[in-house]
Amino acid sequence: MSFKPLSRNQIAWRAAQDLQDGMVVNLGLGMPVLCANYCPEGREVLLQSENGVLGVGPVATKEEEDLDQTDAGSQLITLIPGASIFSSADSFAMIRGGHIDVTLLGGFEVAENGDLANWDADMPGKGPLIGGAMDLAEGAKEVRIMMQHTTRDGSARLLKACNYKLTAPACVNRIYTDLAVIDVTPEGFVVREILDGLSRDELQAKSGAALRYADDCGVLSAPDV
Amino acid sequence: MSFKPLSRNQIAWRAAQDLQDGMVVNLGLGMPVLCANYCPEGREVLLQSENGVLGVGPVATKEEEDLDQTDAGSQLITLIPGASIFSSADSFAMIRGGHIDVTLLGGFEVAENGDLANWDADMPGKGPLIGGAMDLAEGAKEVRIMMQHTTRDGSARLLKACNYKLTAPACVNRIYTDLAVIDVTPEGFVVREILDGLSRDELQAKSGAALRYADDCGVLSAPDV
Amino acid sequence: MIDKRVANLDEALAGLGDGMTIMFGGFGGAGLAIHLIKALAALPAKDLTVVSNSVRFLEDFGPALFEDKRIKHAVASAARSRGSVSGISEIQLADGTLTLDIAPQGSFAERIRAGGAGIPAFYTPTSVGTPVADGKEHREFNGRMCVLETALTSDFTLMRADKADRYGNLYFRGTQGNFGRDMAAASKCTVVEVREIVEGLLPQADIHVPGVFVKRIIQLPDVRGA
Amino acid sequence: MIDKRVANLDEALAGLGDGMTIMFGGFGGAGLAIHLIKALAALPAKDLTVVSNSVRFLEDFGPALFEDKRIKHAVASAARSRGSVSGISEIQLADGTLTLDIAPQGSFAERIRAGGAGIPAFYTPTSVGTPVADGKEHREFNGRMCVLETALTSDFTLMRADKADRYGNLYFRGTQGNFGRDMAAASKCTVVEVREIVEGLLPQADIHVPGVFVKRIIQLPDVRGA
Repeated sequence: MSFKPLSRNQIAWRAAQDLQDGMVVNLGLGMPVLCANYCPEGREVLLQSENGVLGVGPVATKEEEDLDQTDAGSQLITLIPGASIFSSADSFAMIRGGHIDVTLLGGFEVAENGDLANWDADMPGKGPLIGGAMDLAEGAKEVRIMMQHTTRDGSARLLKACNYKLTAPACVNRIYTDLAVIDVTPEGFVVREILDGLSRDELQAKSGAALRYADDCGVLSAPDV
Repeated sequence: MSFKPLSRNQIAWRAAQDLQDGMVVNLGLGMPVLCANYCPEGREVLLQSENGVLGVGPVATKEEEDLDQTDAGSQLITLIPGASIFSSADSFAMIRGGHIDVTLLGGFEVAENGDLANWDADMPGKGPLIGGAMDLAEGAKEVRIMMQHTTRDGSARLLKACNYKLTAPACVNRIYTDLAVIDVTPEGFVVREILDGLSRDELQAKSGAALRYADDCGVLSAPDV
Repeated sequence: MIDKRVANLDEALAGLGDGMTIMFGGFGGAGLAIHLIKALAALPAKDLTVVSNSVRFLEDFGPALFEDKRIKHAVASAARSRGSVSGISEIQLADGTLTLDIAPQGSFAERIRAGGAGIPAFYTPTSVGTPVADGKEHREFNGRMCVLETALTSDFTLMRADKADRYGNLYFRGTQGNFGRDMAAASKCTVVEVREIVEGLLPQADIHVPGVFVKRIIQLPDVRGA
Repeated sequence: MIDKRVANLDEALAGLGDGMTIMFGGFGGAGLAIHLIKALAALPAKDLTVVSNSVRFLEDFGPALFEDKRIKHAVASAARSRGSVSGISEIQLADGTLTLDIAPQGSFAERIRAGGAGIPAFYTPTSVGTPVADGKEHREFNGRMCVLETALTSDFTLMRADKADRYGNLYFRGTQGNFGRDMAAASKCTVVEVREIVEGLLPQADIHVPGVFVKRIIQLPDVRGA
């Protein structure tokens, strides 16, 4: 049987479907910020950016560009009506204080106990970059990770224990990959959705820790976005 | 020889003469707030109020009264041009962080080492009231006290050690009374100005700790205000 | 659609029950939620802990809270009633029915900010050398002795602002803000009475409290001076 | 008369010398004091400690600070240069000429706020269980393990705002504010380059940083995109 892994945009689309009306959400750099394009119609999702914005709107068009209005990824952004701006200290007070419903972050590795490694991949000659990841992973009510299921050379990213330096221990609730949607539970990884055409054995072979399957495990699919 | 103690307004006038151009000053309840009326012409003194105002202006006239614009003493106030408003936490960050040049506070007692007692006079049946006094006494660069030289029954308020509960230890720099201007120095109380017609013996008799005199000790006088 | 408007005072205080901790915004009357305090006093909730800069305002607008001994503990920087004779809260302080955590106002404000900011504790030099520091952990930093102060959080915060929108964004007039933003952030359920719930949404420059900190808003007139 | 305007960059940085600690506002280019960073790079000051959310911007606009090895220590949440090959700061980090206190961004921001607020240290759960917490004092509050973080202060803060008045009051556009207010408060000498020094004084509603935290202001054009 053949299968077609989700594209980055499709992973973002899938993750965005789980964002509910009224949620306050922080989107990390990379794939997570793409989710902003796929929030279901009719849901008011408030995007927080850790440099001090609640109510981030679409990336600015050429005409809208303002060098003094950026998100935490240095993109030039617009604001939605009702948006507010505040200091970095106040922004992290919001994050650390538990006022963010969901953070969607990129990940290098997730362990079956929910440990997350997403900030330091030991790149030779490159300095460290933590940014807001540790505060978000520790402070948000729910931490959801978006990543390719395996590394470029095929190694597993879902592991018994992380190899890279941790961002935060036991923090991850859900993982969206190009192959599956997986929850982190007290019993370890539980697959909620698996890609059409991908067998459970194949998915297990691409994972570094035991996978269980939800009783109502569904099919992972996304439109061509 | 006879002498005429300064009135409350005259003590305030005298204290106000020591406020320099550009100073950020917090005035406590009671006599200190009267100083606002006597800042010398041509000096820009910025008054801070701990409920969250920098740039307190005169007390509001009947026409200007706004129930939503008060100082820390619940007076209805105006703002000067250039005034800013902020939260209580930010206000005390300003105070605690050492950004207030001078605080003028009322006092019950001051000890010769600079200990201040101004918040709890053990009034029977009355609850405690600290307010912002401890933060101001601890945080301001200079703490200046305004008080009657003695209690109503003639007991000394300048003491070897305070009897009442302390507001902050070793914090007072200068004291303005109806009889004298006194600095608190490593050598104890040093009189800078003494009321015209009052002898050093008389002043000492009204004080509970040894008074020294500055070499250039002057005459305390104030206009009829 | 996000809509934090509630229709009446019953809805505004729904869920407020025995044993809860309640914060009250306000300083010098500005930012004080008079309607909500009166509505709270009319509820049966008891064994309450109150966090209010001054206890006096609760006594002024919700005397039944004290008369019925429904407040067991107060955190405040001022617990002195009006006038020279003892008020009811002072009588209860004296006879032990009401306990008090008396705090310097700056430590009070910072403990609330810490509560909303996920900071469980911090050190401050304020109160060192005074009886207020008795029993608190002491520690020296850079030659300056400090005490450890712990965060304050609440089940409900009751406060007043001038304007709100359906997101819960708040605009303060004058010095209404005082403890409001930090108490809103420190609470599980922040209820705000406002003079006006605006059509549409507040402009960014007017938002003093992001709506994320606010759960319920209710439009109620200013009854002071009336 | 209070007048914090200075005439030129020499006056703006007067007194900045060897061994000092300097904070830099800015995030994503907004609030970054490009003129002041360039002027700093042209000074001889050495043995500097820099406090900047990202080291990269200093390298972009003041490469001489690194080339001449005048920065000995950095506090940052990001110390990664542009591109995939090592930048000069990364080479110096690797060879030990530059030491680094790498901080989670929230702890970084809060340490600066604490510095300006007279809070010498605080506890936070962020970084517990990671190598960043190694060597830090741990303590549990309410069942949650935390680490002790200490305040950051500086001799100079260099930042940019949109408008200022002679009192030093500042107005930020968009997201220029970020670390600015707290760095201003945490510093002995805060110098702010602004697009416009207004006639008269800023209106209350436009003041994002009270002038009390600012020592010097200088009007300099926005050179980005030019």
